[in-house]
Amino acid sequence: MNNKYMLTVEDVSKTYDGFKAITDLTFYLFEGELRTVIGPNGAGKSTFFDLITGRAKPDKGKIEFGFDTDLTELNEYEINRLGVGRKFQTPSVFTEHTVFNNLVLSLKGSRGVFASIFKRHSSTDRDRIDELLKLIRLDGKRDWKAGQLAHGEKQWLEIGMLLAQDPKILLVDEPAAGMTDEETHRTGELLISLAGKHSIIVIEHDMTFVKQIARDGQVTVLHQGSVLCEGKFDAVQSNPKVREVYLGRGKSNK
Amino acid sequence: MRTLTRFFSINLLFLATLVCASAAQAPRDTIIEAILAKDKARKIELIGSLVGESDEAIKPLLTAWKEDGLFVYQTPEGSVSILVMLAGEKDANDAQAALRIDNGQPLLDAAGKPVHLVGGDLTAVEHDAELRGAMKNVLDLLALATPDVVKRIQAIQAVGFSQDVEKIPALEKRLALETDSGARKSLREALAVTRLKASDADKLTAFNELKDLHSLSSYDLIRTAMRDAEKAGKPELAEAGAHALKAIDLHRTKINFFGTLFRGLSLGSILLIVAIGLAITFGLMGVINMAHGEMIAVGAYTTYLVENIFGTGITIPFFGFSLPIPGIHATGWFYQTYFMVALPLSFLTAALVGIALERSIIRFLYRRPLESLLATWGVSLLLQQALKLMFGSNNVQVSSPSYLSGNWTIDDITFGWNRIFVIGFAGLIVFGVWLILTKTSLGLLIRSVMQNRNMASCMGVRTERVNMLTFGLGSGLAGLAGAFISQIGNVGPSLGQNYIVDCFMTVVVGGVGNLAGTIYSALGIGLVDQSLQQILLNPVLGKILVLVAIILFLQWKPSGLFVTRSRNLDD
Amino acid sequence: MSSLSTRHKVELIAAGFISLFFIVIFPLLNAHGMVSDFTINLWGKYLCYALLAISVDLLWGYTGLLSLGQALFFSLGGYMMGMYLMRMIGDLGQYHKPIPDFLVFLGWTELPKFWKPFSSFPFAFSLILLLPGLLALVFGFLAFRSRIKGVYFSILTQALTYGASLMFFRNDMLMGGNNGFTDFKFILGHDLRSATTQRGLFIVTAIVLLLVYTSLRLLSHTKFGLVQRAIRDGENRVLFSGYATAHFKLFIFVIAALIASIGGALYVPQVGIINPSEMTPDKSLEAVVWCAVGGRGTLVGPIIGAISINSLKSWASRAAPDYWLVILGGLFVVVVLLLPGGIVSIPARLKSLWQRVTRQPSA
Amino acid sequence: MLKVNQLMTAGALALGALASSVHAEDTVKVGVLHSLSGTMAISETSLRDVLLFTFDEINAKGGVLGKKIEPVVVDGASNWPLFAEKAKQLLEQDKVAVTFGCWTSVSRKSVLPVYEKNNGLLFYPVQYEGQEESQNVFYTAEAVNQQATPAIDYLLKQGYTKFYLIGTDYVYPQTTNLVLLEYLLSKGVALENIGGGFKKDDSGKIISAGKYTPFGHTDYQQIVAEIKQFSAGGKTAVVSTLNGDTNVPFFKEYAAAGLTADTAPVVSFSISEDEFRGLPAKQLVGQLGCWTYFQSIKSPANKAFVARFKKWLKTTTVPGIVKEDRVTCSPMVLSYDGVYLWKAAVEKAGSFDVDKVRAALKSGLSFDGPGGKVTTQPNMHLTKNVFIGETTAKGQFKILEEFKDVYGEPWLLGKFKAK
Repeated sequence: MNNKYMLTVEDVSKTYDGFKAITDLTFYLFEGELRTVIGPNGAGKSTFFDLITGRAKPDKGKIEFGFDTDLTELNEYEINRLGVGRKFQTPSVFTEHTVFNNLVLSLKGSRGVFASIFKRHSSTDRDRIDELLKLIRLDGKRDWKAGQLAHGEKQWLEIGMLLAQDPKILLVDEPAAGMTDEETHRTGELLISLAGKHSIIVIEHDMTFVKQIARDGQVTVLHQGSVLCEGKFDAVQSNPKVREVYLGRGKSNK
Repeated sequence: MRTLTRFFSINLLFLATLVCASAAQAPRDTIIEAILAKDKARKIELIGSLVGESDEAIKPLLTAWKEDGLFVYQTPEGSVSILVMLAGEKDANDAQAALRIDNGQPLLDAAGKPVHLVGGDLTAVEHDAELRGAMKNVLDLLALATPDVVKRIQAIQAVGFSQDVEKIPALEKRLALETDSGARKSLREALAVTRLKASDADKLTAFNELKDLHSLSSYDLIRTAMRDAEKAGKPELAEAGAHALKAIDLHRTKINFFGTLFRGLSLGSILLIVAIGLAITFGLMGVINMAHGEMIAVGAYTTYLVENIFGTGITIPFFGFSLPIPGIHATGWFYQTYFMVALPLSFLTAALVGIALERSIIRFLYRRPLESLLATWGVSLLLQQALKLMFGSNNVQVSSPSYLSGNWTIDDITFGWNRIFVIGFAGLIVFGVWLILTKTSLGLLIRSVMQNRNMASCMGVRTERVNMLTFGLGSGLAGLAGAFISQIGNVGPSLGQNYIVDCFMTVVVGGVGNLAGTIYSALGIGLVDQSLQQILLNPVLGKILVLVAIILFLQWKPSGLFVTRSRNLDD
Repeated sequence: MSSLSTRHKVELIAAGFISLFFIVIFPLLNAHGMVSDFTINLWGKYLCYALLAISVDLLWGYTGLLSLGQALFFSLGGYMMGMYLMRMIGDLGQYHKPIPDFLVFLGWTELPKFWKPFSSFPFAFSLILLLPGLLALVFGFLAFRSRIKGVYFSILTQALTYGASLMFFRNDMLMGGNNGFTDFKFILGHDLRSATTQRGLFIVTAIVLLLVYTSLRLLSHTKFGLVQRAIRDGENRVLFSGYATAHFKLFIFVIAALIASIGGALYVPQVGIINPSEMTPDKSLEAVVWCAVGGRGTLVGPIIGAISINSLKSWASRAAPDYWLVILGGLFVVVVLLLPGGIVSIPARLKSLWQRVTRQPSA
Repeated sequence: MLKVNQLMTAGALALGALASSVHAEDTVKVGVLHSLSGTMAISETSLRDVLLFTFDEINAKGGVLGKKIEPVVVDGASNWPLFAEKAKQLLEQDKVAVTFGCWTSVSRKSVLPVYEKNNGLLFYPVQYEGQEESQNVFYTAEAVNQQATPAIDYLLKQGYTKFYLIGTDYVYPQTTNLVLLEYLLSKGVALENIGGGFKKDDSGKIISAGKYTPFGHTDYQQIVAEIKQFSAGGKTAVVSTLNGDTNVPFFKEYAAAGLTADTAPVVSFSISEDEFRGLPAKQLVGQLGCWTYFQSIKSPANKAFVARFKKWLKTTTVPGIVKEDRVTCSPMVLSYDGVYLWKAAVEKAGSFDVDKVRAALKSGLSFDGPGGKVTTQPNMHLTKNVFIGETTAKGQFKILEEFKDVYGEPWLLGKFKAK
């Protein structure tokens, strides 16, 4: 794997009314890498994503996209337009819209007000959407309201929306939650297949899933808002500190 | 006419028999003669003749006359009419003891029993502005010596501003005797003002005196005196006058400054009182209660009802048919306490209405704040109309108890008792709410439910009940506000509409879900508003500027002074 | 659900028929005395209200922004038109002076500068669009930039319109104070009192309404429409999909302001008066009621709501004056609690209505 | 959805078209156009009541030209466009012979074009600013010179030297105060002794005099403080054109500041016995009022009128009428007079035709009303007696002074030249 930084996070801190969510976090993501982030509840995983996607602004530290683009200066939609896509922990889709329209909205392309009024979506767009629908196995339900889908299907739809944006970085927050083992496995397959073309950060609790997607890639363990340790899955798993802070509890609440 | 002539005979008779005939006519008889005299000039002359008399009968009689307290009484046989004065406590059917004017003795009927009469049934002795003027003059000079300081001071001022040089000796005599500092001050003022009409030497001293006293009230008189001096070509005199005026202007700015502070504080307290209920229903519960104003109205009307029950009772045209409520005919101090009874009652009534509202409508809308806005607006229309149908569309009178209708004046700055009362009570209410929310188990429940309804219910809190009580509390506070509004404003079906926008402004500026914020914003808005009024001398512009300021403020702090993560308001 | 497009086709056809009725048949009947001038004038007024209701719905029903300031834009449009109409009175006023009466008894002898250009219709018309548009742009920009939403937005817009009404109530604003503008005589050279002029105004109103309706209907089918409704259902998600929601909201806010303003401009010559009480917060709330009762989030809803409630009002204020407020208020509570979808949702609800009454409506 | 849409339209249509009901031969339709709901209902409902009473009284005596009066009562709902709509309805749908109604100037202004267009006739009973003389409105109302200027005369006679002008910010107070300013100056009162502040235009000409507060204003602290300072010393009277609602907070503040009728009396032009029902009368004792009628007038005609009205209230079955502790006041009596004047005019003209009736009215008809004799003028106004009264604890007025047969002059601005 080449050494081109896709995302640079250097000693970033964030506190919410006194509570230290992130402290001096430093984190690098290489182009095409699939990184798995694990950590107990309240380790600051979601805040970490919030900071990257501009939902929250860090108190200190720098967050850069590629080499030079300072993300802390930008807001949500600008960051997204740079090519940072995010899948939320709880599936968030446009419940009142049809599956098809959910994808239309996410499709890569101009996001301007007037464009959205006058630009019709081309046949290539349609093909792309059909392709995605097949991929996420919702082509049968293209005209359903997203709100009517089952939890797992929503997860898939959101992944589909993420892919539709064709982002450079995918931030995936607990994709497997609420999925059957079979679905979970397929999700894993999908993410792996995406790695390389995209740089991906996956937050996950489910260890089997983590094992599946991490393979020989890096796994980062967050604890109390900063990196506890980083390394290959087995190394991390055997790390006593990790066992203490994470797996112990991880088991108990799984 | 015939009765009048008969009077004369009767009275002459009295003169002959009852009154031990003295050469000079006794004041009582002078008054009787004045009453009976046909042409106004004569009346005034007679009244004027009383000046200097020190008979203790003069004061009560003239005062009674001025205030419709003297009556012509026809004896049952109708044969004779007697002048009487009604005095003493009113009894159950409004009757009072009748005293004969001629001798001050109780009027006895044939059986020799004292007669009780109802003022309403008798013809009162007429009087008009000019007569009252004459009487006032008499009373003033009497009053220079009245034991009651306040009355004395009023009297002194009255005498002073008549600028009647003849009265200087009287005033000086009084000043020599006077011990009370306040009275001395106004005596000096009165003297000085009067001296403005006297010799130049006097004028000069007067100017300096008034300068030291920085007496507002004599401003115009000084100015005229000064101009006269200019005209008369007496520059040094005119200059002294100018100095006096400058001193007074300075004094005035001081008054305005502190006055504005006080007024701002009191307006702020009112905003606080009306808004704190909303700060709970809207701020904590996230219910946009457009009917909050009507809760205030409910409280005000409760006060109105209580007042009437303490008084003569009231009949409510209850949706067509009349519903009579008897009164307990309280009088004097007992009557005055009605307000203290009204306070808790208005809280309760409004709280009950609020709870009813919560049970019937609000509870379905906790997750739809915007729709709660619409529904409660509908409710506010309903309540307004209900009030109209019950109490009529007119405003109703709520008279302030005496302890709320006076004022203290410290160095010419007026502090209305009702205002001070409101400020004090605002403090109490805030304290009470703070106690409830922090020190009681209900408060704990409330806060937990407001932070996370689901969580709380999972932990076995009966959220339904807590919601109900919280909303009740909020509405009750609104009702309490109504009780105060009834003391300073008008009570009508659409009372609430005058306050609702201000309420929301206050809460929003303070930061939804944060009571402390509401307090600061209320006082802040109050002060800003009053200062703007003082500066612009234009209430409308002031109000508009306040609104603009609020809008801009929210640009700068979109969620108010104090940000609180509230379940309902951010997604 | 599934057959969206067909449903809309039906709706469009229906709209076509109805507008045909309003634009052609109704006026014809009036011309031949089968519909009284009073009725057609009344309906002209209703259609203006319908425009106001649509502007509310565009924001609330489609974008989730409950604006309590639409009455302000409505009145501003009205005032701009009013100023033109005041100029057209010429010297036929009570004083027979060349300037509006209220200026005369405020002691003015000649026209204030800002009044002068209003003798030209094109100028007045452009201001009908510019002024409310600009106000909406500035206010919207400030509000949306600082991400004021939900209740805050409602209350802020309420403050805006309240402040404006206070301002217009002031006589030294030189906009007629509490009396506002009345006693109009001519519009574009036509006598406002003649039946034909009123009929003309009615037709124009109907056409404008049709245009607004169709263009909004089309808009709602574009991607813009999708984004709009997406913002209503989950603004953050839209942000994270790369849309600058603030721009979209601003655009909608301005459009809505323009629609309201045009409605107001058509309203004034038909009712013959505009005064500040038209821009008080509760007027806005009333418009919200129309929209809610008719059925928000649809385009026919507000129209139906505006027309039905106002004809109800016209009737009640004569038949049951004491109970009008009760009817309005009650109606409102009932709709919010039992019929969130409004009148248009009745057919869909009829079956399940009874269950809804017995069971708590879910959020 | 389509169905509903058409259905609603049809329904609404029906409602809208719900037009003129059958016109019975032996009755004449008469419009009553007042606000029975909304903010103005406070004042206007009593006018509706007294009008219905008058109609019953006339019908009992055989009606007008042998026709019974059939009242058509509509609600303006304090909503000015609705006033215009209702006026149209009365004239175009119900074809009423005459309308009695309106309180606020704005409501009158909003219906005026309608009456002029349809050549209708409106009787307007409430004190107003003048500056208007429509051929389709008969103003039984007090003109400024039948209320404000007499009051000033009285105050000057009582030796008051300083005057503070305060009012609600709308046309009536603004105009009245401008007239009063001119009047006071013409009486030699110095500008510095007229309080409340002035607004000047570029040329330095005063275009607004006095202090103005918005409708429903609740906070009078600052203003009262200002008055207190202004009134200190000199003999000061406050001339108030504050409208109904705002008087309560004003007077409560006034009393709380220790100002009384003795120190600085307030003469109010918008407080009649009816408004008093909502005011703290005890705090207002001695304050002045000026109208062309007071309930306390001791004439037999008035005593009888009040008795009849109260009797009617007890017996009437009209819904929504408050029966308890009702009073009579000038606007009510002027409505009453209006009806009888119209009757007289109709009978003189021998027809209900508006033009004929107007001609009859202009010819100078007289009617002995509760307030004494009133006579119609060619300028569609009314000559009547003016009374100054001071308020008593019972919420009534004690009459201090009477000006007989004052001619109603609507055009007063610029009439009085400063000395």
